[in-house]
Amino acid sequence: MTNSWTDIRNTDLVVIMGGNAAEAHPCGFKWVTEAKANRGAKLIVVDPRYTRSAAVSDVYAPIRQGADIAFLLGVIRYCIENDKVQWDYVKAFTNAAYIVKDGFAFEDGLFTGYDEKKRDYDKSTWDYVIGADGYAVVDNSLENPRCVWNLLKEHVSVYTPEMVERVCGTPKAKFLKIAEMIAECSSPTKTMTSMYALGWTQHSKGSQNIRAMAMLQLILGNIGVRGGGMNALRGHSNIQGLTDVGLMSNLIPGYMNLPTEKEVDFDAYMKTRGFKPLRPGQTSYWQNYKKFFVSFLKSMYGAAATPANHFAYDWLPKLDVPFYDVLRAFELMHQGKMTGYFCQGFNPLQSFPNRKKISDSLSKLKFLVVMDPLDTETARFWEKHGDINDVDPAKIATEVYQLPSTCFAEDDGSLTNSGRWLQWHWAGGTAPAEAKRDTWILAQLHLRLKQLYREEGGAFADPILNLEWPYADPGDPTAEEIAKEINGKALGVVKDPADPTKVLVEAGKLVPSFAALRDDGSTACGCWIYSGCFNENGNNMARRDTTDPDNTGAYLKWAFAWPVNRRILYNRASADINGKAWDPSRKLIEWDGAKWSGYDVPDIAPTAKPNEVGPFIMNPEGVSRLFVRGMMRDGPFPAHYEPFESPVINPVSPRMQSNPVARIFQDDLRQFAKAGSTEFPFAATSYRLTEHFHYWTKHVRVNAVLQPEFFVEISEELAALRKIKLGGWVRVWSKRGSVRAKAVVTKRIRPLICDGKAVHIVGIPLHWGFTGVAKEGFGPNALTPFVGDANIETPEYKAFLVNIEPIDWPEA
Amino acid sequence: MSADDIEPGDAIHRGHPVIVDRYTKGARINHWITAASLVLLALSGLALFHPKLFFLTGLFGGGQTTRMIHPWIGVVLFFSFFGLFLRFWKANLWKREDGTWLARIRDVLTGHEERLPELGKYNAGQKFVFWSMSALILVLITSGVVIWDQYFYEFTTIEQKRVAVLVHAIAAVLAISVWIIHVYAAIWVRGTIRAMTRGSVTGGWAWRHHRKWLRELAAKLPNGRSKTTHAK
Amino acid sequence: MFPPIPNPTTKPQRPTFGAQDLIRRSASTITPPAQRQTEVAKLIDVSKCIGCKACQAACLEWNDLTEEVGVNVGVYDNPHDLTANTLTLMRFTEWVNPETDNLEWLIRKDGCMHCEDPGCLKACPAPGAIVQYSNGIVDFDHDKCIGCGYCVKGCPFNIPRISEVTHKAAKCTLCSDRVAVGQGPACAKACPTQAIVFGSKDEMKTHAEGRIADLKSRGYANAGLYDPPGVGGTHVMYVLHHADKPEIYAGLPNNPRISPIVEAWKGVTKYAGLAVIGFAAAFGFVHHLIAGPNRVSDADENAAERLADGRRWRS
Amino acid sequence: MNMDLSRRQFLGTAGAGLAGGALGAFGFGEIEAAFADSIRPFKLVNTTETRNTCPYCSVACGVIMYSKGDLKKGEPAEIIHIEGDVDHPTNRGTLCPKGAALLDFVKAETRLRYPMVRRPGSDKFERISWEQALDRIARLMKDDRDANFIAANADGVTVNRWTTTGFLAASATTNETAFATYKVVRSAGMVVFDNQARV
Repeated sequence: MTNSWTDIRNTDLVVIMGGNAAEAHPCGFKWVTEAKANRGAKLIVVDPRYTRSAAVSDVYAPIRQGADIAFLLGVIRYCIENDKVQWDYVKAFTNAAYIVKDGFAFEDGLFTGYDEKKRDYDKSTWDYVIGADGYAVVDNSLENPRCVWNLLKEHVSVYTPEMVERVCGTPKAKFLKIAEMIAECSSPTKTMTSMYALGWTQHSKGSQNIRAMAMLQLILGNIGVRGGGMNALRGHSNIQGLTDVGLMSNLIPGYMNLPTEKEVDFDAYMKTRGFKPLRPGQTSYWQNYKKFFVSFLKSMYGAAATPANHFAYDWLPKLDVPFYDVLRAFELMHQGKMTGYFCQGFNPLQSFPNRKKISDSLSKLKFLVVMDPLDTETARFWEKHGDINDVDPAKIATEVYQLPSTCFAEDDGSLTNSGRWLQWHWAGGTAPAEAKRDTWILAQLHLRLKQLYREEGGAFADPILNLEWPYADPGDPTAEEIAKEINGKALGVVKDPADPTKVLVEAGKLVPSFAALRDDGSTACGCWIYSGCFNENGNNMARRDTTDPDNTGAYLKWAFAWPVNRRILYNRASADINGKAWDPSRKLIEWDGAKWSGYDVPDIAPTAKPNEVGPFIMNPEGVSRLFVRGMMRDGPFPAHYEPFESPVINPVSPRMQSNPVARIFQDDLRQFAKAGSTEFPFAATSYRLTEHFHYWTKHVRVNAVLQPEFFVEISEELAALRKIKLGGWVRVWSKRGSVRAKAVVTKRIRPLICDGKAVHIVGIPLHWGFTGVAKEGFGPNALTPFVGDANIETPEYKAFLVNIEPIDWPEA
Repeated sequence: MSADDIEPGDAIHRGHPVIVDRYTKGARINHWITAASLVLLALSGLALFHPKLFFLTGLFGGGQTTRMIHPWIGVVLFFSFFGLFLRFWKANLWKREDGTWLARIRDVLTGHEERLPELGKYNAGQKFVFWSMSALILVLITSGVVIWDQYFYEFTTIEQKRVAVLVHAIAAVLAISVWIIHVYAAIWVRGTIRAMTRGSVTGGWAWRHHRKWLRELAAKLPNGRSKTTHAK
Repeated sequence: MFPPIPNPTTKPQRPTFGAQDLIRRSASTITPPAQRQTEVAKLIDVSKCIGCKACQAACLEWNDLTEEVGVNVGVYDNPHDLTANTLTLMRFTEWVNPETDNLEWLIRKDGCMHCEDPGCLKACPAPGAIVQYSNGIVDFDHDKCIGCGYCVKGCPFNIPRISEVTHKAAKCTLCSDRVAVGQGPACAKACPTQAIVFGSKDEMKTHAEGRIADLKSRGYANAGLYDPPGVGGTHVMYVLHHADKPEIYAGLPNNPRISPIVEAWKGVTKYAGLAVIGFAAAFGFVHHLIAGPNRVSDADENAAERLADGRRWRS
Repeated sequence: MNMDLSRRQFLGTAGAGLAGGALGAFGFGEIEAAFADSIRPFKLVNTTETRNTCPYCSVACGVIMYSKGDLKKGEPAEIIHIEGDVDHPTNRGTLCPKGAALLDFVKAETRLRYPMVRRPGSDKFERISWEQALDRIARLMKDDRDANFIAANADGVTVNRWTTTGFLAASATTNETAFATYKVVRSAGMVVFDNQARV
């Protein structure tokens, strides 16, 4: 989230699309109901199903899953056509005026530079024209036909209301009604907030779904302001934190990247991170990358990381492929190329697409280690459970360890919520029997590994032997010790660069924030963006002061938000080019002639003059990007592509059905149903229900009572078509698998007319399995396709094809 | 002359006084079971009927057991009364003389039985008790089952239960009243109770109250002198 | 936002109300306290409800109730009805508004309405098994309950359920144990969107007015408060977008009242009944005084003997 | 938080309670006696409060856990109730159906209690000690790492990666656990490393 849950109270219009906040985040959704009750805010819900969010909406419009980009670009087109643009914002704070290289174009659903064999683009033309001064060329009059604004105008021109209706199945009248309501928010004194979640990410073009809305929000001037923003409603309690801390194949804590094979040494690595400003006087904050990177290496290898060995740069693994994400992991497993796998509080057998493939893959491992508070299906993937887990244990040679870990109630530490708040919590209960904290388990494994290498030697042991492990009890690190490590400390004296006589941080002290980090090895910091969470003032994540001047919803003294306790990202953009708030009633920070101040920590150097330094300090341009250059694999602008399994041929670009650069493994390609398949005629989507949390709460009696049994939802029309009875058993099958479920026949799902044909939707919630107290049931991942988003490999769970029929089955 | 009035076991024995068998052992046991369950039902029922009488639940070991046991006693009553019904229904069929008897009810109440017609085994009053009890018990068991939630909750709507509970209450009140009349009559008409204790009445009692019945029995006696000779 | 319900204290507290505050007690005549406590009420704003069932979960947890894991029968209502353990239940209705042709998903939290004139209490034969406090809370006392199910017949909203295990009646207590120590009901505290709020009845009515105004501004011309006068008003009230037809909300009774049959049963029948019985007994007594016993005379006995001997006929 | 006074008095937030000490003197029995009618005793009396965060979604609602026994005093603590923390700015004491049932999660019958091993081809889990389990896992890791570690690629570039054992990180563990995990995993050269962000 660019903003926070509590900030939503400040909005005038809430658009829930690609998510279902009321159902998935009820207590965050509270702030929508507050905005409605206190500000007369309106709620728009666009979803294939009439959801619980829709139940309290002012306007609901149906949309076919996987058609969001067409809808959003349709709205952008509407705003441009009707001059509903926050011009001052767009001109000052976006790259609308930047001139794009001549080679760049978009035809037949493809951008310039496509290589069909590689399924990848040569992105060299996707960039600005750079002038003699080394800066990007701009035309503030926006007259140059090659400026971003005019290219955008042309790019969206095809998405007329008629086209939107053809692609999305959204009735034209409904679309126009919504476009009109959204367009109203181009006024500087009206803001709209976007609340989305997996409904946008779990597509083969998930990142572009979100970009499309981000672009719309920029055009309306809604980024950086109170009650505005792009609000990704993260799923799990600390998935934000785990991503921030970089627990991904290609990440280093704080959104730095693991080196690739091309970055043969430290200098090569730093060179590709030039981050020179693209416009005069811009901040381009990533210029500090080296400070953060070196401080990270110091926190990993301590004294062993020296200038001489480039701070142990070579001890970091280098990547030969962009990602070793979960889909690749299971592809490798399936090919028998993996030996062992650890699942820490994670249930891949239920969570990943094409369950059969997951099960087969796990069966090919030598060993599997599951650390979890609960008895997961993954830990028992080898166990026969009727038709739900139809395997033969005797044929599975995998050695499985199931290690009991503590749950939240028995553990101290911090979680990072969707609004980037790091909140500390305390253990209050005794763990059951022999359950142990994850930190203890990991420490024990590390120490044993270290011991073995010390005794026996073996493959490149240095990083293991030299891993910084500064804990009072090496076998059981405390949360506080690690929190301090994450915050970072001064190893030597840190002086003020401006005035070398001035000592900023004494050696051995915790750094106040990442501003004090250095690239000479005099500081260590585990995760720079978290720096300041636990400094000499104490544990800021444990702060519980609820004062909130003028009820802005900032709560600056509650817990700690990264970066540097900032609650609304890009908040500089809440004020105009002269530093005055766009909307005085929604003042956030303002320029008082000498410095920035207000209700939030300014997202800009406190003394940076408003008309000189742009608000988007992480970008070399200093402005936001309507045109994203080469930074996304599938294009600088979003374009509508069909899901890899779709009931229709792409009405926008028939020659390019689906995302041209989405990664597909050969075996999986054979397992896709054809577009408009008659064998699999129905458009399915998977989702969560408010009564359950993922695969956890089927272990919780109360939740099992509230929603006891696996079901699928279909329209009355489809029920009639297939002679399916309310509450009767049905079989739903895709090209990859089959599930058995109860049928919920409802008015909340209606067939959509897309490109002239009726598209029936089958809704498949995902909370059941074969462990726990709820009724045993299948998960949709038996059906879902094994393809990921082109940029970050999120599986396409939201749009695939199935068939359905009534069956006889004894009552559970 | 028909002998409807004579029931199995009815017999007359010469002697001084004459003894007339009125109820067999079976009939008596049957009657007292019915009587006992009726009393228990009245007590437990009244306890749940009026707050002032809730204390009666104490007799049954508290409200819960009272609630639990009342319907079961009802079942006992129903079947045991059904036994009586099979025994007595014929003798309780309506006769011409019953009309006359009713017409002269004042003489009945003032005890001028010489002004009444000769009656069979039962008079109209007794027949009234018999038939009203039969009807009321039928009503009570039916409405009772409807409100026996422990086993029959799902078979009726709440509205039907409401009607049932009202009907049950009214029927019970009537049944209790009839029972009072029945008991009082037995006390008022001396010599009656022994019919249900010893099973027999004196000839005089039968002569006074059920002369026709007595004659029918006598008629069945073998002709000629009886063995015993009477003083002159 | 509406002031939320405070966190519970763990310090012992004297309850703010108790036996001394009863205004009604089943099958008993009591003298209500001179001064009535502030009337409390729970307001359920159906237009704010997202049907998340947090209230159901909070209710089960706070009251330490264990419900059976059921099955899916094709709808979202789970369990499928109130039970002795499920004291509150979300009821879902898919209703197409004939005026707008838009689907409306009506979600109503069902449970005890805490009537000002409680039918359950009126019907209850067990003294003190059902009580009403002067703050309006209608509560069941399990120790005194005899499980007869009369409350079920007395209730105009079909709320009480008899446990098949304990044979005691169960229904929402409005969390009397929480309210007694300055808390609000568990469901109200949990409700994410504050579709459930709790406070004094006046406070709730004022809050409802604001909500109704908001709904009218959004085109719900018939939005209104459900506080049925037929039962003297309730201490659980609804804000409905279509207050003119409560029945579309999973059969919420339009103008509910205690059934006349129950009134008759618990009213006239009770007294008339005893009267009739008394009369029967009195009649016998009086008659015996006047008429005296009806005795068999010697003449009768002789007549019988003669008849038995059969001599008379042959002379 | 900003609650008007009349309501505060009405709902008797703080204050309404007696001084615990004074009352402790009488013992709690009297209070219970005061409930002698239908109202059941308030079950949280004399329990220990601990602030925590709901482990489910990313709204991160504040919760209060009430336990018999105080962990901080080194006593075994049994959690008997969990409800929303009204002081928390986001949830203001409210909870969703999952959060409201957290107690049943903490006490789930299917919580794991002991380390278990499932041997190749077996159809059941067997109990095993932590020592045995950890020793064995460390051994399996080392054997695989030594066998398949890639120190340099074809072009002789140092790559130091280990691709044959992977780690799937949690989504609800603390940031501190996350960083400890990161250190242990990366120091071993593991690259097949991911979390639940996508699903």
